[in-house]
Amino acid sequence: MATMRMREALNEALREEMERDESVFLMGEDIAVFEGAFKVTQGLMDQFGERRVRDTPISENTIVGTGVGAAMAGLRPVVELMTVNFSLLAFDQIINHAAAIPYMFNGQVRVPLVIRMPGGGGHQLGPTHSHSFEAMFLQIPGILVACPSTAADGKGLLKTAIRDDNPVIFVEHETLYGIRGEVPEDDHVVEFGSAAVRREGSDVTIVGILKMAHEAERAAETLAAEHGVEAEVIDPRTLRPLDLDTILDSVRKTNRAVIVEEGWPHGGVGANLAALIQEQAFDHLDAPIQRVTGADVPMPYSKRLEQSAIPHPEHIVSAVLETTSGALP
Amino acid sequence: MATMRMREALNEALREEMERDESVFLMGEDIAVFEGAFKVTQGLMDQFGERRVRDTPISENTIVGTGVGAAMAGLRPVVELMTVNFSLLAFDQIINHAAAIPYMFNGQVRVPLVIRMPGGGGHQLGPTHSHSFEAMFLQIPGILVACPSTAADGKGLLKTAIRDDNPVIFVEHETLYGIRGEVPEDDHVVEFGSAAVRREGSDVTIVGILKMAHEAERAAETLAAEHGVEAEVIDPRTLRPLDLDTILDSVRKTNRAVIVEEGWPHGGVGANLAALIQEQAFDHLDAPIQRVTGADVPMPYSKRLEQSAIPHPEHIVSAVLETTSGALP
Amino acid sequence: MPDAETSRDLLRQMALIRRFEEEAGRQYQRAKAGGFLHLAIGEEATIVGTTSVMEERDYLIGTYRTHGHAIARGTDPRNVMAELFGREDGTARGRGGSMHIFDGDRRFMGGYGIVGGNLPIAAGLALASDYKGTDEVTVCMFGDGASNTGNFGETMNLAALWSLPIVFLVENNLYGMGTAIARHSAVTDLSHKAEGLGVPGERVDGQDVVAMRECVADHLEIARRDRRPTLVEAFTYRYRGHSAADPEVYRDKDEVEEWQRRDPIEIFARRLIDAGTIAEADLEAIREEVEAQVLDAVEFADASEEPPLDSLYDNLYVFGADHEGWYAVDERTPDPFRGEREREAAEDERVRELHEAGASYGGQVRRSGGGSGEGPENGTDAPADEAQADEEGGTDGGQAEESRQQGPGGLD
Amino acid sequence: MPDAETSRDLLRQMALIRRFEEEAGRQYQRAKAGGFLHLAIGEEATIVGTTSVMEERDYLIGTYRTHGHAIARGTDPRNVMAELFGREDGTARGRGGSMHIFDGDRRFMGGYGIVGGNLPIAAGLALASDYKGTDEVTVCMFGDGASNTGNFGETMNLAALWSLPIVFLVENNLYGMGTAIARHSAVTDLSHKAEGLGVPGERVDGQDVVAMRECVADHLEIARRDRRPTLVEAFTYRYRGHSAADPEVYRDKDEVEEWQRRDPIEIFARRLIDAGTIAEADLEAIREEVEAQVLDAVEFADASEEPPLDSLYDNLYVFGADHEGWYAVDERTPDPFRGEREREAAEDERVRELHEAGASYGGQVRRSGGGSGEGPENGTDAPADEAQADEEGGTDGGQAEESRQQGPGGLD
Ligand SMILES: Cc1ncc(C[n+]2csc(CCOP(=O)(O)OP(=O)(O)O)c2C)c(N)n1
Ligand SMILES: Cc1ncc(C[n+]2csc(CCOP(=O)(O)OP(=O)(O)O)c2C)c(N)n1
Ligand SMILES: [Mg+2]
Ligand SMILES: [Mg+2]
Repeated sequence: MATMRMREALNEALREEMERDESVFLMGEDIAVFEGAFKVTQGLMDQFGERRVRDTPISENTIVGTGVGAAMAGLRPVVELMTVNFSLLAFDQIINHAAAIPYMFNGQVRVPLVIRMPGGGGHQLGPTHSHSFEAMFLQIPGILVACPSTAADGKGLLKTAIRDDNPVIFVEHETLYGIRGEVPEDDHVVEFGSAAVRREGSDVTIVGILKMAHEAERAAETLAAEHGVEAEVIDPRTLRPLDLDTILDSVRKTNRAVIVEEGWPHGGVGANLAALIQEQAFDHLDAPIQRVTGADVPMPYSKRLEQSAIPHPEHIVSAVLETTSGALP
Repeated sequence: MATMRMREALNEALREEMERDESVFLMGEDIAVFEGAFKVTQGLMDQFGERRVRDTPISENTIVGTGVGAAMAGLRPVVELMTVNFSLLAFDQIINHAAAIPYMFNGQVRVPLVIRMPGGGGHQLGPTHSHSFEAMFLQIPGILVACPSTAADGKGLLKTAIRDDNPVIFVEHETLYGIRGEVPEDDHVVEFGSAAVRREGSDVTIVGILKMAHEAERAAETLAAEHGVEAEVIDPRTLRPLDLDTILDSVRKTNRAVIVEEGWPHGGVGANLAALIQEQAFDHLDAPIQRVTGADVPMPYSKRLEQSAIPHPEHIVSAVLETTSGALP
Repeated sequence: MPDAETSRDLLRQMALIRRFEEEAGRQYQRAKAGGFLHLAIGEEATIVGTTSVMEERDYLIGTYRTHGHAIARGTDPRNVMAELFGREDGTARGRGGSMHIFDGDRRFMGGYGIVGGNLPIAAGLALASDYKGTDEVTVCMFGDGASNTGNFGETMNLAALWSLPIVFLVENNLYGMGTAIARHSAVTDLSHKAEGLGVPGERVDGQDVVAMRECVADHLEIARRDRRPTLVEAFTYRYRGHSAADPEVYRDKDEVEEWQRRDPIEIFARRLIDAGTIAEADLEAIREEVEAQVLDAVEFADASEEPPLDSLYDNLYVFGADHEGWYAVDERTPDPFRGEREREAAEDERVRELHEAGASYGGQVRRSGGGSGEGPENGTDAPADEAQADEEGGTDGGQAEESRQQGPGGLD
Repeated sequence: MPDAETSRDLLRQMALIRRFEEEAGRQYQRAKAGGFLHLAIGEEATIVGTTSVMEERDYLIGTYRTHGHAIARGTDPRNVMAELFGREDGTARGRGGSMHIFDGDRRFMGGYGIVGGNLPIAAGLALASDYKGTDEVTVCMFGDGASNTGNFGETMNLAALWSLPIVFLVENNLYGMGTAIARHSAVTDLSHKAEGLGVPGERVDGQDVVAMRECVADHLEIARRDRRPTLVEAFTYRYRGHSAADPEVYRDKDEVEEWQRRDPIEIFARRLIDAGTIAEADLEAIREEVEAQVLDAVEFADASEEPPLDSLYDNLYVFGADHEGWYAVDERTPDPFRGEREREAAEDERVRELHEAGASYGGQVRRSGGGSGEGPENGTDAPADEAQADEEGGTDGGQAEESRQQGPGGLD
């Protein structure tokens, strides 16, 4: 085990996969000379040269589409979009092309493309630079969606994404690049579709993704220390495929669920999970599933307003207490 | 009351609003000389001239953005995107701009823009021309989302959309343009955020949008005739604002809900409604909320495959019987 | 001028594509083919002139108007027709339809329904050729209307910046759907449109197959040797409407007739006869040859099975050894893990019944050999429950009424 | 050459913008301003040259690097600084921040964080001017990097096709973030980039405020009189990093110094003194004037209140008389109809507490007058619960450590 930051873990995953497989290459705005807006690609141009680490113009739809074409011709491109907010410019290539092509051409061709993109708020970047679109990506048949919250998962999931023959949306969180964690040595891969149970507990199931996986753990500590509530905390790690079994098993034990995400409330990740959980574990639920989400606004710039629009452990604790009210001490 | 097709009702709404307000004008691909891919703008160039009915190049993001700018400068543009599938090219202007601008500039400026777009499957148009993205649009704070299923609502909601000072996504269904219905004379407007109860019933609540509102009604007839189940059928008409009260009142009466949409299952309109209903009417639910959705694939071309991927009354009946199994005859 | 054998072959290919598309139009009227049908009738010299100078290892990528492109690349017309019929033996097994023809073996990389969507993909194909150190070239064909899309500017710049081996070929047929070029493009000489973006261009007479060959051959050579992109603007015309649904209110009969006097097939045939390269009898032989080939394609397509319902999720995802096949979710039962497992689930009688019920709105299954003689009201036509649709003013009522004249709701 | 009064004013405006931005940089280091801070230091002649020849009724629209643009249009520097501080008196009441400055009254139409996003909006503004029959002109400013976006091609074509009264003004500072123009644009002479798209262009020395004025005035005149778009490429340079977070590994010190020898303010000041238009004493007076103005702006911003938490949903939607204010939904309680009703709901103690709890991660509320003397560790800095973040390796741990040097995670 080595301790490293998320940024370094992702960098290692890219480096190792590029060393392993000549067909893996990187494209994106400012990833080569500038080494990436968040420095995830640091040192890679030096090591692999400009053929394999390519700076692009600001042309999101075309960068993704170029990745689609290169993947169809047998390469394994890893495209970086500088942030998830700019991915909206590439939705056509992502949905109408990358996701549809293998199906619409009946499997004659594959699109082994990874699109990395940092997202989320917390840096006061305001209404054009702070959003979370996991809830849109998970809707799309034909792509996979990964969203790591720890350094180990960052590395393991990215390696799996690069090796997978399907197009993968790989969502990183801007405030998690600096987070440190233990990362297993050697060829550490994390299977898609396997949720991580971050904490065991019997009173309530809390599901959180990306930064909210951490906030959920903090909330669980408070709940245990101050309210005598033992929460089980689950990080799904991939939203498609989704390891619903692990979540359902937990809910069948705890009979209560709270889902935490940073995105908007209407039709979010939590809505999807709530719908699935009530469909499949209805008789096990003792209380309505609660969702804790970002506020229903474009993200404001002011630090206090922004922070008030993002979920914090207090909100999670409050939602948990609501699901347990009357039933627990 | 006059009987007319959806297409004509929409055309009348445009015509009347253009007559009423000089600042209303239309832009879109092939809407003027060609009179619209679905003929909704028939006759309007002849009546209002090319200044107010404008053919555009194939430039979705720029067409929407031009609408945003014109709206900021005080006009009321109605933009037609030829189909919802192409709106993916304009997601940046819709989400990062139209939806965000009033908020991010603190209300100094408004964006009274309507973006009309036909969607849905059923015409064998295959994987790039048949999708439904209501579930993405409803997520976005800052825009409103309307989706009429009858000629009367088509007219009434479109007039309201044009008069509203917020950006409105106006989703039409390609197979509903020919549907006939009674439309009240004179200035028929339909308020946003008021659901229509299409059929009253006490055993189960079926919520359906667009074409699925009709399929829900058909299913309700079968349920009554063949299964002795009286379904209440609700068409929300707008997804943002959402008239959740009407839906909740119904569920509190029927204790069962089935939601029907043509879009994909993961994170859909139904997921959002299921999450909201279980949150707010948990104690009234006697069975899990069922969702009936389109299949989780890019839409295939083959007519039988396509039809098997779209919900039909049989699927709704089956889902209803599942919610009522054991409880009703 | 190409030699006699080549010339005869060019003529035969153009005639085959023409006859194929005419027949496709007929089959569409008979409701054997559905969806949209975009015919390139009139544009055959542009297509064949281009493909005839390409190498097998080169990539071709096009639009939703590419039956002819696939055939010119060598795809069997049977499989193209079967795709239009939505059958098992179609180029995409009935998934793609007319707008999404694909033949990977012949490096025909599709058939794309989104205007301009194929441009960045072309850049990716060319990048891969370069990356691998091959001398393959990508030919990317698109319409005048597509030159207004954001992808056009972005991709031209990227291709020029990275010196990608692409020939961009604009099939300028003077209209984007119902909008004349002067109403959609500020600069109508498209050969100059990408110059400021780093891609120089040349205009060529797209009705002259020999001129096309020569021009495209030059540009292929630039791409193959210098590894840099150029643009060819083929000045051409489609004789039919944008799609089968097009009432063609936007152009004069006169204009169409004028262009028909420059029919690429007739012009070339005359030239070959005048030069003594072929005889009238050869013409007749070609006609018979392609007639037989096209009728055979129809028969083949009609005999091909409908895709089975349990193939609905096939190829949505590619699975490795580790994957269990559940990336997709389905909604018909509350098990989100079905997806590719659909086939197992289909063993469940209720699910199978529901699938059948849904599919029945698409008509009866066609059994092999049972195609001929059936009227259009069977097969791919209107909902099973037409009476009900009608009574209500019809979910599909209006469409059903109009579709035989106009295609789906009049949309392109 | 402009007359003495005009000249002095041009100089004063440039000096004000320069000094304002230097101070903004300082305040950012002190963590009074957050997010990204993109300074246009070095580009003042491009900005002021342009705005100084615009009419009040003309529209200006720009990018995320537009503090100076707003100030040059007449926006009070106090309100711009207050926006950077995220306060009530900011141009957007703390919603937009540095990247999204707006002043509708002065027809400064924003401030956009999406590269290229402002181009189609400019077309819409110009269309509205035409539609209404006015002679207003829209000036649309953007960077060299933005010329590679899909919007560039689409908007140029549309503007030319519809003969819209726009001056497109490329602030070519030779870099898009860390990527030199030769690495991002195939054609580096941007004045020609839109020619094939119907918009002719001209290059001008963006460091020479007089040349800028003359050039832009000519193009404004074309737009105002002929109602058609043209493009001006201002050749300029930013002396600072792309944003405060930029380590500037991608360019030589030499290059920066060479451009600094062409400092637009110094050049112009020298010219005016050499010509006897102003005296050294005037220079000193201007310096003092702008110094005072900028310090006053900081004081003003610092004294301005934080936006109240219950304003979170303000202006998300516009409401007419018929609307009840519930277009938005909130998630903190299971009532989806809260949204604008937030204010009522905030009466509920629990909701208020939760909002406060969340906001507290953004530091303490700043009371008016209490700004000065507080260290950067108060106010807008790290999470309230820093110890915890640290202990865990920190959700925000890494960022907090780096942000003072680099800004947010090193991003643009
Ligand atoms: C992005 C997008 N916008 C609109 C359409 C609808 N549409 C299909 S074909 C077409 C016209 C295209 O014209 P052109 O590029 O000249 O090609 P042609 O059909 O003439 O071959 C339009 C607008 C589409 N398919 N994709
Ligand atoms: C669509 C989009 N892609 C990427 C970014 C990230 N980004 C912000 S500024 C910038 C460089 C823009 O360069 P240029 O247009 O030359 O303007 P300058 O910053 O030099 O003024 C990039 C890539 C963005 N904001 N928007
Ligand atoms: Mg055309
Ligand atoms: Mg620049």
